[in-house]
Amino acid sequence: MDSFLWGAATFLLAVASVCLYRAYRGPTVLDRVLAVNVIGTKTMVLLVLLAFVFDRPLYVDVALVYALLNFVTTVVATRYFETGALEGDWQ
Amino acid sequence: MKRALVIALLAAVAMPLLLAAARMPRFGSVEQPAYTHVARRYLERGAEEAGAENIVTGVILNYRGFDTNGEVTVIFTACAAVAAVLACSGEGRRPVRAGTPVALSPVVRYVVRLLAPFIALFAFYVVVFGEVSPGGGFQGGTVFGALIIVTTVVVGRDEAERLSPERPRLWLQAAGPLSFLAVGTVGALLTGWYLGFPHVPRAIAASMLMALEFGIGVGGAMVLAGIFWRLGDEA
Amino acid sequence: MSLFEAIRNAAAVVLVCTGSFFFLVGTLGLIRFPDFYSRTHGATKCDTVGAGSILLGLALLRGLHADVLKILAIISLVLLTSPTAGHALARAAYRTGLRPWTRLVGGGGGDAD
Amino acid sequence: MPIEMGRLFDLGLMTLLVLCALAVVRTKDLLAASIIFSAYSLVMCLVWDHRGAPDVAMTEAAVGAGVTTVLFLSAISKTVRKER
Amino acid sequence: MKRATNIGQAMVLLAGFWAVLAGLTSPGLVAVGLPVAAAVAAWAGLRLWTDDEPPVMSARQWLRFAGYCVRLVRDIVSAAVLVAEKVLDPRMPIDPVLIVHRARFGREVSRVALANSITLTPGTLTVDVDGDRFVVHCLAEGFADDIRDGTFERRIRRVFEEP
Repeated sequence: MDSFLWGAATFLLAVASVCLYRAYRGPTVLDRVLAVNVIGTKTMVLLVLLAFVFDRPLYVDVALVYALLNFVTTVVATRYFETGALEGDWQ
Repeated sequence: MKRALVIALLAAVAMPLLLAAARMPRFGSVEQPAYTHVARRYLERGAEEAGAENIVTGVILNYRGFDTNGEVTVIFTACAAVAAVLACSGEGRRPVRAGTPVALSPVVRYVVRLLAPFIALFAFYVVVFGEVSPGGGFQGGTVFGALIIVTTVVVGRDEAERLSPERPRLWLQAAGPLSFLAVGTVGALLTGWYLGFPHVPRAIAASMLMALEFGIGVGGAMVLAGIFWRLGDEA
Repeated sequence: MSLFEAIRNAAAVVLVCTGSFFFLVGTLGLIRFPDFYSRTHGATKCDTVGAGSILLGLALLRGLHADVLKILAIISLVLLTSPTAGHALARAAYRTGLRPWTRLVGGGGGDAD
Repeated sequence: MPIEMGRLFDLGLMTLLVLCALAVVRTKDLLAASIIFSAYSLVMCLVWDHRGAPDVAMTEAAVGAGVTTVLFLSAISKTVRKER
Repeated sequence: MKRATNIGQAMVLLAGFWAVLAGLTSPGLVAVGLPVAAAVAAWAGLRLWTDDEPPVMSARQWLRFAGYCVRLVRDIVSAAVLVAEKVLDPRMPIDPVLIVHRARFGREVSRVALANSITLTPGTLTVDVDGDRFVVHCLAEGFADDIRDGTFERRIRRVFEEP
């Protein structure tokens, strides 16, 4: 079972690195934020997976921090773009 | 020519470093100095000596209390520096672009208001459980700081001011160093040494650690909020 | 290994595999779709299902244990925040005038590099 | 067998970390760079967790994901966005 | 009266959250958490979850809400499958359109629920909400049918608006 979970974790890492391409290229800033948001969800799942593989239930707390703060960052960032508080046209 | 010189210089610096690295004990080897006596003592006796089950917390706040005292002062200094820099640049600053007033999405506003109390309670949990699980003052304080920031942006500055009241904010920003000072003084009164951890019984050490955790947490959160607000203030 | 355990492990494996598949699909969508709005479609839905499914599989694997509740809390958090984040992003794009890609306009639309 | 898969995971983690760092460095737009940087800190958090330092991982999660990006954004909104 | 209900519900939810976080094994931890949960609940009840804002619902509404969630999960899964079909098809058969839908609700929570449900159901994404006006991005014209004929609206009205 452990090696299956490691395999799943490695697969998620590979997928996350594909997302990174969109974060790097993404024509608009919002594409980048979206890509990083997706990577963040994967990271959160990976943190829970690691907690399982190491059999340390308390590691799940780290994932919970992520689940809360990933959302916070996205909301604050989009608010910055929305109100045009940032200089220049970001598109 | 210049490039060759640079390469030669880099090689000259890199060689001794690589040679030194080659002579170091292998990564993870038991002969490493860090593993011989210090780590063993931490692992074997940390839980009973330091007053915290989580050894990391014990090491950070107890065994290396002075170190952390300095770090906490650095954080406070950062806040002071940001305040000083932003206060100084009066004339030459470009006016902040007003931006078109875009109403906040009701969905975002609703969900943030729904989640805010849970984030607050979670921050408290992270601070309190620093002694048994990953977490502690720094982490909990940062979560709370993030809560203050999102409250400022989404719900409004008024509501955020409730989380970090105007009057005592200046003192709260210094809560980290101040709590160290207070706990250190208590330790000095009890044992004759600043902090004096090795000489106080475990129960008292545990409550001292808890006081430090809360000081660091509150201080960190207020510093983050302070930096964010100062950056966001209109010029 | 009892029959119950075998069934449980199999179910967990199926859930984790499903979740991984949806993560992959969401990422492919992120790469392949022509404009920001359709990418958000892919990312929001597939991520919610992917994360939910994997976490559910892990919770199943753990069985009756206190930290299963924590995992369930994370799942409900994802269910609440993921569509909201997607909406926030799409709204920021809409309010700042990013035009959606359509077949009529062709490749032009909002995907100007 | 589990150890082998763990190794593979480790390798992937390090590769992704380097990729993220390269992406940050190669991006000229400061705004984009600071957003990609938050992806870097996500991976860094995984590295800490994998190496058995959940405390540091949690700090990285709270600071890297939650706060630095926001502070960067608000700092950029005060200055010029393009790197010169 | 209403405030008391607000704070009471917030208290129950937050105490539950604390139990999830800290576990119920040690009474000391419960004792530490409950006063703080009460303080946070007071903040929530008085300042954040006021009026018709967050989850002030009757018991029957909570029940219907549970049923709604089950149905929503089914929709989300079918939505993900649909996106998968579109993505994996090499021809990428999408024809996105923006449509405007109007839905009049009495409570904020209904609007939010409708917006997030639209986002999570097949082929549609809420782009903007402004009063009773919902701007929806559809991957193709056909997906808007469920929204247009008000199926969602009826369900949500049943959960949050009927007593």
